[in-house]
Amino acid sequence: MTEEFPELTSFGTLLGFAQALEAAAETRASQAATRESAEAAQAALRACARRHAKRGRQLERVRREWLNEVVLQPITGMRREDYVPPTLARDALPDLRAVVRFEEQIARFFDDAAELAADVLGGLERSFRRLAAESRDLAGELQSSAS
Amino acid sequence: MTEEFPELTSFGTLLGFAQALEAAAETRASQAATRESAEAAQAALRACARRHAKRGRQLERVRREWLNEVVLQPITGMRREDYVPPTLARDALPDLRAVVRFEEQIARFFDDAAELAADVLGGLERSFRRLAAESRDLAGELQSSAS
Amino acid sequence: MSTAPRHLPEVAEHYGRMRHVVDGEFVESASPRSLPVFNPATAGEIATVPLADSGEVETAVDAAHAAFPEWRETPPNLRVQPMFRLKALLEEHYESIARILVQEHGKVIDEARGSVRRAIDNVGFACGIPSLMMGETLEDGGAAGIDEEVIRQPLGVFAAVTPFNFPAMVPLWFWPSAVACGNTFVVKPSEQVPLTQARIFELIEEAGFPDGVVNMVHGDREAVDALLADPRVVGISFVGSTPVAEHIYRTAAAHGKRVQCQGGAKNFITVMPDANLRAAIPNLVSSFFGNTGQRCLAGAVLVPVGECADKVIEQFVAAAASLRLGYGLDETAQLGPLAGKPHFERVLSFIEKGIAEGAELLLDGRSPEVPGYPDGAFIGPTVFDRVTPQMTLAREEIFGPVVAILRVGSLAEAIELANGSRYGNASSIYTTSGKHAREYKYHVRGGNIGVNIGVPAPMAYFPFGGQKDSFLGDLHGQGRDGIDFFTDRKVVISRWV
Amino acid sequence: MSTAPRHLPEVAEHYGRMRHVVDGEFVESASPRSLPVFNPATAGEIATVPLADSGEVETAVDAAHAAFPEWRETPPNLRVQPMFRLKALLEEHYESIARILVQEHGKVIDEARGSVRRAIDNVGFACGIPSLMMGETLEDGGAAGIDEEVIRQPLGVFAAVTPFNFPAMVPLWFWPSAVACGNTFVVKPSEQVPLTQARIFELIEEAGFPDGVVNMVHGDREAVDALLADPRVVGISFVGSTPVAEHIYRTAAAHGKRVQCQGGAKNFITVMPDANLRAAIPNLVSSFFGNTGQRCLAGAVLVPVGECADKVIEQFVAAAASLRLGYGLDETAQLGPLAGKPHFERVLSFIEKGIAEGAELLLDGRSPEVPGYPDGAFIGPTVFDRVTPQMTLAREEIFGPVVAILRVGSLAEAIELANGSRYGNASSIYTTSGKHAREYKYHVRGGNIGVNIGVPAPMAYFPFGGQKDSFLGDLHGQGRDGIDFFTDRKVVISRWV
Repeated sequence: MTEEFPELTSFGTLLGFAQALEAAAETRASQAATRESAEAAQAALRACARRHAKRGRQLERVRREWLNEVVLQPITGMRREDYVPPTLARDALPDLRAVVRFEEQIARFFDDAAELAADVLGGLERSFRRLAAESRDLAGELQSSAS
Repeated sequence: MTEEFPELTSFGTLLGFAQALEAAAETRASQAATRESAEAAQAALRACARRHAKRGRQLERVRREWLNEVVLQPITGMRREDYVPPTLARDALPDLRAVVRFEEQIARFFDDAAELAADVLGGLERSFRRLAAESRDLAGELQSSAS
Repeated sequence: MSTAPRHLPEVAEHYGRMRHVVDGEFVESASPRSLPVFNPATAGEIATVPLADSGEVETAVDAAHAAFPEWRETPPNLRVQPMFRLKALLEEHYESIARILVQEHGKVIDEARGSVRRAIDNVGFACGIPSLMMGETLEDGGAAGIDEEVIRQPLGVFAAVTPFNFPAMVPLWFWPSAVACGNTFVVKPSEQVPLTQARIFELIEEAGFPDGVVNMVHGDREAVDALLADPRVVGISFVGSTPVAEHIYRTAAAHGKRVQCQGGAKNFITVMPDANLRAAIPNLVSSFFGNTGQRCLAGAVLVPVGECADKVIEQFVAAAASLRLGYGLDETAQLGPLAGKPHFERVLSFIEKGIAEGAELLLDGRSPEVPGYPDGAFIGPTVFDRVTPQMTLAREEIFGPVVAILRVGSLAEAIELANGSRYGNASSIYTTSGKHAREYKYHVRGGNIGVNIGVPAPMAYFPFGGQKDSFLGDLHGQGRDGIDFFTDRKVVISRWV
Repeated sequence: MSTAPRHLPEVAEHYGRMRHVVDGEFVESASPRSLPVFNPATAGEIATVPLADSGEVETAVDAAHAAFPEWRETPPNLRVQPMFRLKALLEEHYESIARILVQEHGKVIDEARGSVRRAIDNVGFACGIPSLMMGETLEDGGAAGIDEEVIRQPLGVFAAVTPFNFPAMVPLWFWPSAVACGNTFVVKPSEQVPLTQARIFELIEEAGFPDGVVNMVHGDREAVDALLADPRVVGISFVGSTPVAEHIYRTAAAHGKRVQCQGGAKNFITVMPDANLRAAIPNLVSSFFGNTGQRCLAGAVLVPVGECADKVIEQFVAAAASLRLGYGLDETAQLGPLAGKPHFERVLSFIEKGIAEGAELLLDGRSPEVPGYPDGAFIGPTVFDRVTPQMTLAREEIFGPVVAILRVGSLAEAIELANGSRYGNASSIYTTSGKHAREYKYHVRGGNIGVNIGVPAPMAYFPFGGQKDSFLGDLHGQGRDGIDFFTDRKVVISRWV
């Protein structure tokens, strides 16, 4: 997979970015699952990966179905660099803690995106808020599966 | 391909039979095309095969979309044996003349089916009549391609 | 090339234990109660269905209730996108759904396909919600400078309790319109035929409805009572027999819910001396015996008028006698078994009562020979002549391939006879006279009138429901009636000063 | 991980020579006349489009005319089945259609996707024809015993002549509704942007419409005149400039056809002092510059009211100045080139005229730097302040990223200004006051009014059309208006004696 994170210039790129984040989260959680030995942690990571796969599909639909003229406006105020995931070293697998940190970063991304969407489209704001909340929940579940 | 020709007890089986006829016609025309040496005949046979493939797809849609309660009535008056194509001897390829004869038989089938459908559903009758006419045209075109 | 009857393969031999669908997940039931599901042609067991307790129903309503606020605020044009995907998925899996339906219900494959078609058409109808749900507006509708508009809004969680005779179609009369309008839903399919709907729910999940928007619980009366009692369920749609319809109507109303209940039927079919019999006879046969008589629109009482009676009866009985019984997956079978052994016994008892009450048995369908299916719930076409309006055969719903013939002298008598029934679901007239047809459709009290059509089944975009004891409520199923049932009209009057 | 601008791949470098679609076949044109198709960002040639002569148009009308009788008798519920398949196919190929559109038109990918979305929505709308096309009935509507009903019937062959600015969407405003109603159709896409529609026609073929039901000819004025003159074409839908609209309206009417023509626009956007500017500014930017100003709904004249003018203008110009120009397949580009070199030159000449007439140039978009695309038809956001109602900038349609600012003192003045224009396509107001919004939508003459929305584009199920010189005809495109245009209402009064 090539991870491509566009600059955040429109809701189209914002959603493209969000999909890339979900794909990265799925990859990292799957990779971490192969590295962790504790069964509970493995299961939590795999569940996390599945969840991100489903979210990615949902975001594709949101991108296709919600974006009409009304929201084709330029956006400002979110910098790409603040949200791209840490690059994986070659052959290195992320551990559970890295996945938790990334999940928290994803939550932050969706919170900020919700803020931006608030003036534009209620449904988009709500979707982003829900994804943020869910990412925080996922981070919590992963955390507790490790202990 | 197994050719299955059901007994003609309902419009469902009638359409299943028609689809089987179209499949058989496609096969025979394709086979005959590999056997004929004249280019015009080859081309006519291949066009005939393509036409039957398209008709088969159309009949599948007719079967799915036209058959509702109104036409779920038993039918009588058409005997399966009168319309099944002549069996192919193992490894024998049909020639153009056999394809023409079969095409004429198909036209007869659809004429008779149209008769049956006339009291039941105008659209079905018209579809069958058109297929019959087209098969007669195809037979004529094949015939003239050979001369 | 095969010359044997064409036996279509079964999708599976056994479907395991059914699961509920709650909040976007297929979940195992924890209920200790369950029932086997039988193939009525082979009598073989093909699945197990759990019977939800009230706690499991509550969980499904929880999910629907939680999903409502966000779904209701999802714009109509976005709500129909998963509906369009479901339409395409149902087309793709059309044949396998029809075969599963045959296995659990017994009807012949063409009837199963036709009913899947109708199920799909209801999904197609719901795809039109952005247009269908529009309200109306009038500038200065209140007064000069005061605008008035009417808006349609969804209400919350709806539920449907559906019968055994159309396992694919009837649940889809209701939930697609309800859900497209912005409501969320709990379906309870008949515990006798849960497999078809279970397969459809796999496609519903694949279509990508948000979690909790469409839920399904398997169960029996306990589940129904839990749905009726739950204050979060705002409306109930029911299709079944009249006594159960009355119970549900009463109970739902006592709980302050919207409710629409389709009940039983006893459909009178009138044949005029001027009818075109060549076209009418096969159509009559399909009306009385199609789906083995287990249709709420099936002909039940044949009413030949005047001098045509002997000829009509002779041709009708001959056509009926020639019907080929068999397992529905044999494509050449024309008549399947009854949908279950208890119902089979019930239909037999009606035949015996008919004989006891003195009707003349012209065609006896008891104990037919069905090679290969000795244990199937088969009853062949059965026809009684010289039935009187007082006999059980003329009054009660049999729901099987049993015909009562009542001869009358005039069209007026035929209309009076049909209107004398407590039921008013469907009625048909066979005639070439426009005047007779107009008289009949004008005067006969019935929700569905056929003119030279024995099964006047309204398409998805028309309302479907009976009159008299065949229906309780006001808004029928399907069409714009369904949209009215699943939405509330709110009037907004605006003045900006 | 890539940090470079995200360049989406082109579907193909060159699309060869376009073919007509006649009677279900893609056919090569025999016409000696043709044009190259250019990518306006790269100025590279990407296809050749033949220009049909009148004989080729006649062949397409032949096919549509021959297909009509059978298609018209195909029941509505069956006519929509290929429409449902097309809906699914368009979803499947959504992204590649959008990319082809960018290549030939220049708009940025998100705008292309959004317009494909709207094209799809029109197909979705047409899937609802069985409900939407229903007539009405009234028993005893004529008198006692005399029933009255109104039926909608299709008319025959319709045609659409469509513009360059929305290559996917505008043809689909018309033909899906027309065809679902039972008519047959000939589409003539803009010869400047034939590729997108050609791709869509491949999917139309795959969806399985009967041969001849939907046809396409490529061409220019000769083809249009052939369509106008052919007596078998019963109606014409047109979208383009007002002078051409007037020619088509007049000519079609002279030939006795139904005709609906969408013409030019000059849309006034009013900003009240009580507007929420944080939300309004990005929305205004998208109204004036989205699709590089080539929308019939684009803002053209910005009308700030009273004391807010300086603040509105300052923020608006700053936001406009920061827009990133680029090739539409660069996902981060916010503004694409004009759709072609001749149009590019025309827009430049309007800018020069504005300067010459004395308007104050606040932002000059001429000769922008667009790295990598030195030959592209790019003009950046251009804003003129202190424009007067008499200046060309305030009166004529420019159809580019050029804004004229007219300051006014009151809402009443703003309304008067908008109503003084010969055009009446769209108009928007930004305000937090319900009273101001109500005044505006009540009084401004325009087919599409936005309240805090700068591009008030009606969805597929609502009518789309302007007022005054922006529209000629009565029934608009899309929604129920479209259905009325494509059907005839026939009244049947029946008495059976």
